[in-house]
Amino acid sequence: MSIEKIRRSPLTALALATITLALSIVIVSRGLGILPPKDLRELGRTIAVNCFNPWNRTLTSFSLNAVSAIIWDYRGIDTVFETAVLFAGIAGLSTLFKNVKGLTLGIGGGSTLIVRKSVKLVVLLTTIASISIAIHGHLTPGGGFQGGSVLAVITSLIVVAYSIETIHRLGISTKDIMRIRYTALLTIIFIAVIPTLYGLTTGIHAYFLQNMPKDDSPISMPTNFFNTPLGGSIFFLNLAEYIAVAASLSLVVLLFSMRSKELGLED
Amino acid sequence: MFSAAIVMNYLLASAVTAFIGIATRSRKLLDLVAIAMATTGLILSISLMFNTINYGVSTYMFGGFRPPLGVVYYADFISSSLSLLSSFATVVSIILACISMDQSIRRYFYPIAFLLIAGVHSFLFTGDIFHLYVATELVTITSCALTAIYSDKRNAIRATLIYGIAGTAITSFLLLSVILVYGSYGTVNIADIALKSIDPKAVTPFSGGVFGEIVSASITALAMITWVFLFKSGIMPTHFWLPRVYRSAPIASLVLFTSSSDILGVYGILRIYRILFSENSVITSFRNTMLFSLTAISTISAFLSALLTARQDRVRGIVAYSTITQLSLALAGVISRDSEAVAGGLLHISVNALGDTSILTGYTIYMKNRDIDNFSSRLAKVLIMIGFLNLFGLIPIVPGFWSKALMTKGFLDDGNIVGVATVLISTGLCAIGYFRFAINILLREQTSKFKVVSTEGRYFLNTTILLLLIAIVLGLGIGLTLNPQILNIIVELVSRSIDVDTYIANTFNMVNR
Amino acid sequence: MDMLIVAFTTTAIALIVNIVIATYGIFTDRSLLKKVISLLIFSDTLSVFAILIGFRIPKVVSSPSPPIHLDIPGTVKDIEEFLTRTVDPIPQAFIITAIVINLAIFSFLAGLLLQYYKHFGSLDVHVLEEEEVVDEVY
Amino acid sequence: MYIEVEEWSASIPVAVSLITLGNVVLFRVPIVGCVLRSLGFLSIALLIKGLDFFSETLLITSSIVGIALAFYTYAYSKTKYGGIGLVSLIDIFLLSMVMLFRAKIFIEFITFWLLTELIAFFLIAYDYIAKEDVNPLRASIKYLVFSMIPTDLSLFILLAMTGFEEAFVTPITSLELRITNPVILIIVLLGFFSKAAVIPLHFWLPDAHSVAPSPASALLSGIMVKMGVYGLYLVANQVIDEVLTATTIILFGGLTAIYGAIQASIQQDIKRLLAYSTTSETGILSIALGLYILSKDPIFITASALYSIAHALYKAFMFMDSGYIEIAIHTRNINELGFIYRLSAIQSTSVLMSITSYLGMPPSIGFVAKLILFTEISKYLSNSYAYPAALTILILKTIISIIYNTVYLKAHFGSKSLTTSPKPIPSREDKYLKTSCITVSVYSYIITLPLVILLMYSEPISTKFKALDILYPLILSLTAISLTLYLLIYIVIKYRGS
Repeated sequence: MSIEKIRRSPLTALALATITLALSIVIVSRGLGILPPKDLRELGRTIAVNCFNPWNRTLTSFSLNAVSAIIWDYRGIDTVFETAVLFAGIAGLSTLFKNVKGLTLGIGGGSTLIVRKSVKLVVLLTTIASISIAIHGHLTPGGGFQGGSVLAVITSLIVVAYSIETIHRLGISTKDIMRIRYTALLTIIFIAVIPTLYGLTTGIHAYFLQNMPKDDSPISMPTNFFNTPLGGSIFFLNLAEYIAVAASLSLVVLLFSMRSKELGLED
Repeated sequence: MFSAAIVMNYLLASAVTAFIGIATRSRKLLDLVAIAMATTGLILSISLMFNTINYGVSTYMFGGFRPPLGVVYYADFISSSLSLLSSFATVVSIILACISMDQSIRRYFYPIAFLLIAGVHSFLFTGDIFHLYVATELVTITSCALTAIYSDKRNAIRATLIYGIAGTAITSFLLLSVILVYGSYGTVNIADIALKSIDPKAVTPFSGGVFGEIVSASITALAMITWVFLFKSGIMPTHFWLPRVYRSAPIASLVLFTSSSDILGVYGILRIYRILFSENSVITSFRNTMLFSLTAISTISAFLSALLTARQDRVRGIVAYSTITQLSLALAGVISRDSEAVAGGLLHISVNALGDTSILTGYTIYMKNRDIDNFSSRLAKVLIMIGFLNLFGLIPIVPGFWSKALMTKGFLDDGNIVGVATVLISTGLCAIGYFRFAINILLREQTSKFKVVSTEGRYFLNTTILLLLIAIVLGLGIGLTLNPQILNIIVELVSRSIDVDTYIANTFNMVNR
Repeated sequence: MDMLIVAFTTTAIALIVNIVIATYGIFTDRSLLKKVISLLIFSDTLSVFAILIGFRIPKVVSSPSPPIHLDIPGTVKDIEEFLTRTVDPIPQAFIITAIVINLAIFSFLAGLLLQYYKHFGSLDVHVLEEEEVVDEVY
Repeated sequence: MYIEVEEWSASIPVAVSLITLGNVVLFRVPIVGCVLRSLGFLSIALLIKGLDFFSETLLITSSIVGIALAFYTYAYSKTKYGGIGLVSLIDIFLLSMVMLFRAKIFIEFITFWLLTELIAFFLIAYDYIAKEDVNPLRASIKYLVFSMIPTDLSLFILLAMTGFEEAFVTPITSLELRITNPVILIIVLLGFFSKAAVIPLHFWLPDAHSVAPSPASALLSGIMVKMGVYGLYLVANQVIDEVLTATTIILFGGLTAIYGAIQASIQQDIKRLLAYSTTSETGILSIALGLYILSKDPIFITASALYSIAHALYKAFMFMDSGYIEIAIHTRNINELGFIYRLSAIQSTSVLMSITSYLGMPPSIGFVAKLILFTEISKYLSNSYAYPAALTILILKTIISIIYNTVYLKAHFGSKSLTTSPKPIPSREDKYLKTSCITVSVYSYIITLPLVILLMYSEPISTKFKALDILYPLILSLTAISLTLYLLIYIVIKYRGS
């Protein structure tokens, strides 16, 4: 039964009806608790208590942002894999367009002067904002991915306001972006294994992706930068993720804003 | 320790090969690094295997957080043996890529292949259903990318798109069920859920008790997850993507698919039905209904795909439909009540992977060297024949015999005569396709029909990989034939692995091993 | 409070309807682009669904707050106060992971759609597949 | 008393190495190769010991057929295909069956059974491999689906019931399985039915045996179908529901015997005729086995074993003869034949010898087999309805078998004259073909004496079957007389033909 044959068959209707019914029953029978919930689930509560909790040093991650703490500490391996998925997506994309012919350097005038000048301003502001989002990921809403996406907006702004050739003229090629991205990925993996490597050299037991000291492992990443909480590895991982995401998304933007002839889609 | 090390090794391998691919022009270095990293993974897998056999289970807490707070890896005999299988397939696949792929393609192939294997291992080891979702997504997207690696082939693009869209849609249902389970149980750790699905009043550290009314949520989640995993293994009603993918993906990718990503569905169903919602869970009657329909589905799927296998006359078609058949049989074994049948099903997964790998490898090398009558081309013919005999599996010196015998014995002890008939009749139907192809390729001279692709040397690599595969397949088969008590040990280890109480106890009293 | 429950229930029903419509689109639409769009709707619905599950109407304080300490907690009291109003951080973390994954997948699918259009000249699923040349080893 | 001889431990290596050596030298010096291979097959009869009388007789039969085929296969392969690829395949096939019949442990039995089946598949498809003819492939696929799969099903069930470790240590003779579930019993029986081509699963055989190369057909029809009977014999020794088993076997065996015989009488193609006749014969063999299960009298097994030899020699010869006709005249249609006696008197005399032996001319092996079978059934006639029914079927089948044998004889002694000149066969190959044929047909007479002696010394038989004592002095003289008679017939045919 291929996708085509399922089309408009009674089977599809039945399947859809079953899904509707099942989900409705789950909600009506309070399978997910009372909606809207009044209490936290116990696991969420544990994390909310411990994300910044100097009184419980073995469970905390010294991050004011509980979501960042989950992403990079409690469930760090998920995020490593998420970055791997992003890496795979971009790698797949570059596989698809591996015979990109390169830019046929055209005129590329871009928009009017007003737009261009204001974009210059916006670019500056956006860059600062994105860096701020990324490096304060453990303190305020935000994080590496959010910052990276904001930075990638700059690429699209430049492409729209100026032209894709401008990016090329700035000396940024897809290859450079790739190289940056791979470096960022390697950095993430490296940060993940630092405690283990350190533990191996000193003979102390340590975990992959370890951040704060644990019951059976005293190794700790830096908790404070002067008086600001650093969240240990969360800060560094956010930074690496920022670069990785920014590079990945910029690459996507650049690829998709190429002309179809340059992408090898037309002969 | 080893489970985490394996995954980290493959992630690192991916990043390193990607970096080398773009940073240097030297393809020799790239190949060397790829093979070295794959071999490291294999060695780590073997170590893990010994570790699990010694201690019964090998667990790891990421970041040092105890379950259910953090993500844990739980490697028992089943997952470590499948891990060994896919690590081995990685080595074969990487070497095959060296032999058969263009230099310009290889630098795209290695990183994605390593990522796929990292995802597969994470899927095998994880003790956390959200991480299961992430790993599934990684496997899906990398499989798509590996299928579309020759982007100038229009069939490849079409197959990838169909697989990609359907796969993503299906995996979204996995996410939906994870969300439902979290909403209902308030936890995503498999052992925690298993405990609470048996005893809803249980209170565990960090996650407390259940949050909602778990029965309806469990039923919905179980139904959806079953569907997802059926799709992942290409069991019959959801198989439409598999033949397309197998017809258009490069052979090195096929080796990976057949022995790592496509087995995940069967493995997932084993985990879900044995551990997550086990026999004593609150939804036991619904679980039994699902098991019954799964048995029916696997039987029908095995028969239909065996009939289709018999009609194929190209190697890819045969491998595709035969994989569906064998995985359906393995599914039937895995969901059986008898632990011998479960062990047989798991062994059958490995048998199918080894058989397909042998056929594909032998075929590639044979086609590359068919004009030259050298040692490796003759060896390739032998390997293809061994591969087919292994899949056919009715001769005791190949491992295929023992997996079928184990399943037959399990079904017979269970009183399931339909199962016995399914195993042997579908094997026989598949054999039509196998032997017709074997006769056509091996015994009849028809070189004029094919156009010569390349006759490049790589004599050393060819011979090594061929001898390695022959040694592994025959070694395993002869080993089992000489010592049938190994089978009893396997059955014993498997039955210990599918015991839910052991799983829960090991997870909550976790020490890093 | 009753109004809130009504609003929540409506949202939940809307989400279910959304899921069903998206599924319908994925399986029945001829256009691959529309299939992908349906998929997007699906995954975004799931995100909202997860957030809905993690949301909360606190008993003590009137409005919930994001799971982020506004200030460095100086005493245990601060943390307890934070617990009374924060929403569940775990679904949010799940969803941000899922969003990144979907971003990767959809950019890849977009590339595939471009290639598909290049090869077949349309985005219809019902195109004739070409005769395979399988004996070629690649 | 059955003569207990320990098997010499090197007996199998001797046979295997002789045959392998023969195959190796066959390229350079065909005559030495053929002689070595015959010696190898001879050593099977002399050195390798079976489990009991049944397996012993099957081993002896294999050995005789092997000796005759050693020359025949070489000549056939050389003339028909130009190469000698077929020879080693046939040798492996026969060796594998020999190993099966001598198997002492259950796992040996299963291994060689499966190996035999696999080689048979390639043998049936041999013309597809060599000549790209599609029909053999279809026949072999039919064989695979309707013979291999059901048999494997029953073998796997038996293996699973035995247990894996037990299968490696339990001798076949002390295997005591409790096949209590009637469904499983029926499945197991059906499996061996399909191998023996008994009725519900009989239809693969005529196609498979008629398209295979003639030496392969000789082995398939002569020896391989006996594997099914041997399997049924194995089942008969387990703990089973005897009435159900016996009824099933006799019912379907009887149907098969009549149906096969009638079908054989109306065939045009000589190989198809022979193939249908094989179906009919296995029906008779299974009836004998069914009677054994019912009565627990081992004489039926003896009868069955003797009948197997008679049939194997007859079928081996007939297929060899049809292969000779095919090579020489290029047709297998009876209507176009009828002049072979002009071409080769010795061939036609052999046919006469073989057919009369099979139909039960006194000193021949077929005579002894039928004698024992008929008298024993008559003894039990009043016990159960099964016995009169079996007797009726046996008589009916014998009558029809006279018809189709006459039909076959028409190919040799018809009134048609030779229209086209036959393809000349190289003299050495011609000599080999004919020698092999005459060997087999002579064997069906001279084998009787040693077998009767063997029978007389086996305790449970001799006490029951007194007729053997009377037969013994008769046989010697009768053999001499009949052989002289055939020499005369040969001279007459030779004279008339030219």
